[in-house]
Amino acid sequence: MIDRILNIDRRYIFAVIFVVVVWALMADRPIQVPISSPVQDVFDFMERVAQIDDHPPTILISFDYGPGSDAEVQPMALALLRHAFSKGVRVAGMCIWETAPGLAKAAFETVAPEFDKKYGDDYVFLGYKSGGIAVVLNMGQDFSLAFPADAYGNRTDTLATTARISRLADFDYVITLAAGNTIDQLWVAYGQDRYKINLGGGVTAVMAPDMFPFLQTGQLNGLIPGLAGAAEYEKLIEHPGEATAGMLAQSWTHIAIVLSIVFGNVAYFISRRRDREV
Amino acid sequence: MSVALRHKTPLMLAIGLSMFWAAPKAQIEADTSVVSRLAGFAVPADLAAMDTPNDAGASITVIWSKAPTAPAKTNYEVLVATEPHGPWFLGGKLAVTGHVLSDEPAAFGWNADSLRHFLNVSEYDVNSDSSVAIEDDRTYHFGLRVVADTDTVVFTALSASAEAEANWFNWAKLNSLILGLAFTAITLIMIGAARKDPNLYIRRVAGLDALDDALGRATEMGKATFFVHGLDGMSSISTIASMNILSQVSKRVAQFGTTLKVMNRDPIVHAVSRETVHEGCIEAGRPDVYKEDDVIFVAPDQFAYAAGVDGMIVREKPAAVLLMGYFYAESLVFAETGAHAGAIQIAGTDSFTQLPFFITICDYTIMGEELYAASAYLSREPKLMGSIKGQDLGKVILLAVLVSGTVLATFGFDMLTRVFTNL
Amino acid sequence: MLFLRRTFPLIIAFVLGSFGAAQYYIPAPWSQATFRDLVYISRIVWTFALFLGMYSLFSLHIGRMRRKQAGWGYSGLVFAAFGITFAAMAWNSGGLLLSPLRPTELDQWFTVRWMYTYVFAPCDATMFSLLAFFIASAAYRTFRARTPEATILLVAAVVLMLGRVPALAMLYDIFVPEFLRTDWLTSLVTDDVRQLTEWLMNVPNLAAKRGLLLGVSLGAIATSLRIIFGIERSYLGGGGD
Amino acid sequence: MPRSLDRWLFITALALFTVLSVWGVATGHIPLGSAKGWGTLLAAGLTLAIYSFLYKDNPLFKFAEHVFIGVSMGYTLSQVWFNVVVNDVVTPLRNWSQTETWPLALIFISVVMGLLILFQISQSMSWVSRTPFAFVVGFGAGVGIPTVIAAFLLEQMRPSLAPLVADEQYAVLISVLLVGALAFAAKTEYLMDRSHRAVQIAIGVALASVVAWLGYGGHSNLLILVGVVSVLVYFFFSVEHTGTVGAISKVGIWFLMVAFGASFGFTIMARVSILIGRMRFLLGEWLPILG
Repeated sequence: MIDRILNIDRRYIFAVIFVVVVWALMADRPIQVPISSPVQDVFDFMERVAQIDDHPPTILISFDYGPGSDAEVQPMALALLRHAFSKGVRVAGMCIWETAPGLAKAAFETVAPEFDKKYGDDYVFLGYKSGGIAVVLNMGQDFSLAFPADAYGNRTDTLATTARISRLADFDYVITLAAGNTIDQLWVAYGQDRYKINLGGGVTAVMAPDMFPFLQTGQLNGLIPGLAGAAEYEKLIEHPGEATAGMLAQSWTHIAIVLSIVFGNVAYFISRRRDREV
Repeated sequence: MSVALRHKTPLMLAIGLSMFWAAPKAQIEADTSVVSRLAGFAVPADLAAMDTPNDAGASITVIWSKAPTAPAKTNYEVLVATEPHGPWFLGGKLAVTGHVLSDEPAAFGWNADSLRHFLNVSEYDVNSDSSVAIEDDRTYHFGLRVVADTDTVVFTALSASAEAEANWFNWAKLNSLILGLAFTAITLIMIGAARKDPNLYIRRVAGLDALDDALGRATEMGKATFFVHGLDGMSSISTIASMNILSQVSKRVAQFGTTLKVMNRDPIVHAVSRETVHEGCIEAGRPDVYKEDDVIFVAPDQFAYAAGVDGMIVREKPAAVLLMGYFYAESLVFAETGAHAGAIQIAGTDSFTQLPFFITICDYTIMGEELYAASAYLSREPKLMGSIKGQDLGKVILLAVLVSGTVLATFGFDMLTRVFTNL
Repeated sequence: MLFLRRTFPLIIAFVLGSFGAAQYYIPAPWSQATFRDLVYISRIVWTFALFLGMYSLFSLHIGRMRRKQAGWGYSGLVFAAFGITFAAMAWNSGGLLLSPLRPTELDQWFTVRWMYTYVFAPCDATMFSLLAFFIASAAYRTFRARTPEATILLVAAVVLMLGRVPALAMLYDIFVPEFLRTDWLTSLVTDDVRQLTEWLMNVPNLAAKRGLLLGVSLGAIATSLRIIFGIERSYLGGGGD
Repeated sequence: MPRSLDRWLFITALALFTVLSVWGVATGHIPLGSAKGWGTLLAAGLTLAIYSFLYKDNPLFKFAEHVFIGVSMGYTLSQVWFNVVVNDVVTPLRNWSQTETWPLALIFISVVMGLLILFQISQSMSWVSRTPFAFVVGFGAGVGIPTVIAAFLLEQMRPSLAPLVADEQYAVLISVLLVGALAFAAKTEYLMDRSHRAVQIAIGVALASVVAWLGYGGHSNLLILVGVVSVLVYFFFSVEHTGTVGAISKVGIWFLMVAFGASFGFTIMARVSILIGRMRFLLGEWLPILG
């Protein structure tokens, strides 16, 4: 009996998960999101950057993810842009992953009109550069050699946002939104160590546990991990968005998965004990 | 008054390292002619300038004594001139609460005091919107001015002069250089040793026993064994390691005379796999059992590969599935499907994000570096063997430093901590 | 000839590798400038290496079509999809291939951006979301606490899954009746679980990840050394030695 | 039997997709007069085609998959082309009179090296590509060594080279315990002999509880050190895992398992988030269900 329950066709389980997610998405119920400290750190540092008064505060956001993590990371991008633009911080965007530019453009185009920000003066999209580590090193040595022009061919030294930037270290804050190991293998190792940039990160939940050693050493000064982290950031800037909307479904699906792990293991132990007795 | 900026004798000479952090050798003369005093404010009595250490040049560091008491909102302003008597231009500002020598061990050594301020001057303002950069090998003169509450200016006619120069070695990075040279020596020596004696000792990874069991079971059941490669190409260490394991597996399977199917995603890995399995069959004395079509090129795309292998496991229900190499998100699909098909599964990967799935689903998992060790153990190739031994020695060094450094630090001796700080 | 084929690349690797390592310790301007130029060259060369990847994918599908291998029609589909995207790229909203990318709107026909947003992005995201279903199935059927190690793993995972999202607090709100909600219980399901989660991440997780990182870094150094000293040559590939 | 069932399912799915799409269009949720509207329909169709794999591998899935591969190739090419080839190479060369000589020469050298790498394709001439490969890989390896030492070894060791406990009393307590344990271990029969199992367990539990008590109570340095050291020992291959080394590496395994548990939980979280994203697309952008 137990064996039969444990060996049901996996398509039934697929159906259950589908129903749980759809049902939880449609059930609209407010949910409390407590703030964790690495997320708070990113927020606080951005606030500090906004206080800079001897030059226009400028940050760099590196979009290092693809549509496969759109659902997790894009809400972070939107929240960070909203935070920066609302405080008058200028933003330059770039991509180390070739699959990111479409998402980055969409993020800028969504948020910039909300704050009446102008391309060039308030934000710039530098586009994709191939070469990984070489891109970061190139920017560290000479920004204009790495990005002579933005994604649309405008010279970066003629755009107000990037005119002041001659090296990577001239950015007041660098945030990398990463779905892979670009955050530690590129930005922490080469960007932060060599050029002493202030580095923050927003990563998929898959990457998040690996980032904690860098948080402790301060090589990363803050971290937004996964959809839950994005929801926390949305709460900090008081602009709930997609991440907050997804948290209910996320919680219910976790509960469903935890229940199936517990059920599966209990059944497994019962059947194993029975087998032993026989 | 003459101020000699000499570094204190390193206390840590025993280790012989720290003196390099106390690098600058420049001794600069500073003249103090007038010392003004404001109510309650002791104006710095000395000023010195020197080339900024460990840099690419075009910068001069100016150092002066900290005022023991100072009203808030007071700033020091460093003035720059190309001639001894001016004209003077603003080279930089520092708040009275600003940084002191001991804040910057990379430039002033670990024993620097906290009684003096410093400022790195790399340019000076000629007027409100243009500035001039400091040039190398040219003498600049510096003055210090104290500005209280933005309008009360107390000019102190202190002056000092120095030349900027580009440095050829960054002494602050000496610890990293020594570690690097040490690792280089260890690795090369160990590879050399492994060339002379390929039978250096490394322990047999437990997963290899499980591998034998799995192959044995496949023989008993008379069913196929699947060897599934990871996604990376032939240049990745994990693929090289799994190829060495494949070589061993193919020999075993050929001896038993059962079927081995190898799944590939990369065309080059596919070609090498064919060669490896063929050789394995020949070495086992059973060239007849080698079937070229059993080394399958499934698909180059990640999910197409996953779907293809998934389908084959479901249809053929192999007795054993070996997942070896670098896996990405698709790892779960393989492992879940294989477990449900009733196969005994052994996974080996250095992809840490995928290891948890293998550990919970597979019967045995070769984790991380164990994969390289297993491959070195089986192949006895000197470069792999030597690297494993070299890394082991490296670990011994790290362990020794970690343990002794922590113990020393706990009892208040932070010399090891300093030596191993990345400045 | 043999020199150019075998020795010269190894000399190049040795010279540039040694300089790349040494440069870190030399702050002088000549070192910085040389480094900058070498980095620039590697960046551009990597770009050409990307074309190689594209070529190998093309030749694979061409081979399938030529051999009329099972499912070769799908390979034709690959080329059709590529062709349309390439055409949109070459058109570049009238700018053609040699001028910089023209800005495009989302709501604009025949752009690479449209292909990205409505074909590439949904397919990529959906492929990854399939894994959620497989995880659910594996959770039920195969995530077993077979060994003590796997038990630790599963327990930690369950704590984190419940602690990282407000799942417990939500269940508490729904299922625990008012009269049972003591302060102790409330703080247990909200604060304590969250603190335990953060502690698990910040202490044992951090320690193990740091141990792994130190080990992996030693491995990376060893591999780099093998490349610089010409002991490791597999990256150079075979082909007519 | 399954064949006809599959055909049936296929027709039903197609009909359902059509009906739902018509619903979306009819409510004005999907504007058919725009590129966006048609795009949304296409995206929804492809999404569902890929989900059909959950039932079984089928031609719909294969269709979506190969379209995806083709478009992704074209897309990657366009990114590399406009951002690197055009911006970094073509434009400076076109405006060569305004570009300084050195960047021009640098671009020229880079492009020549890049072109050499394409010789890899040729069977007989592939050795030409070795020099640029050796350049890129060798240089990268060299640059990597000091970086790894600085960013991953030195930086990561620093936090562990700090005092274990903030309070000196604890330091004394721990050292007394450690010295006691070591003195005890010196009499190896206590540690090795099976007849002293009870004593061994007692020592283990005592040490573990002190470590855990200090570790959870904010003195995490100690626990982190134990973790780092034991994990390093686990991946040590020159010694057999028996005796003390075996015991330490066992502790290392526990730490690893907690860390893998963390990764496991977080990975599940990530995949669920992506699924939620797709469902939000289907219910919110394709169908007018979510606001």
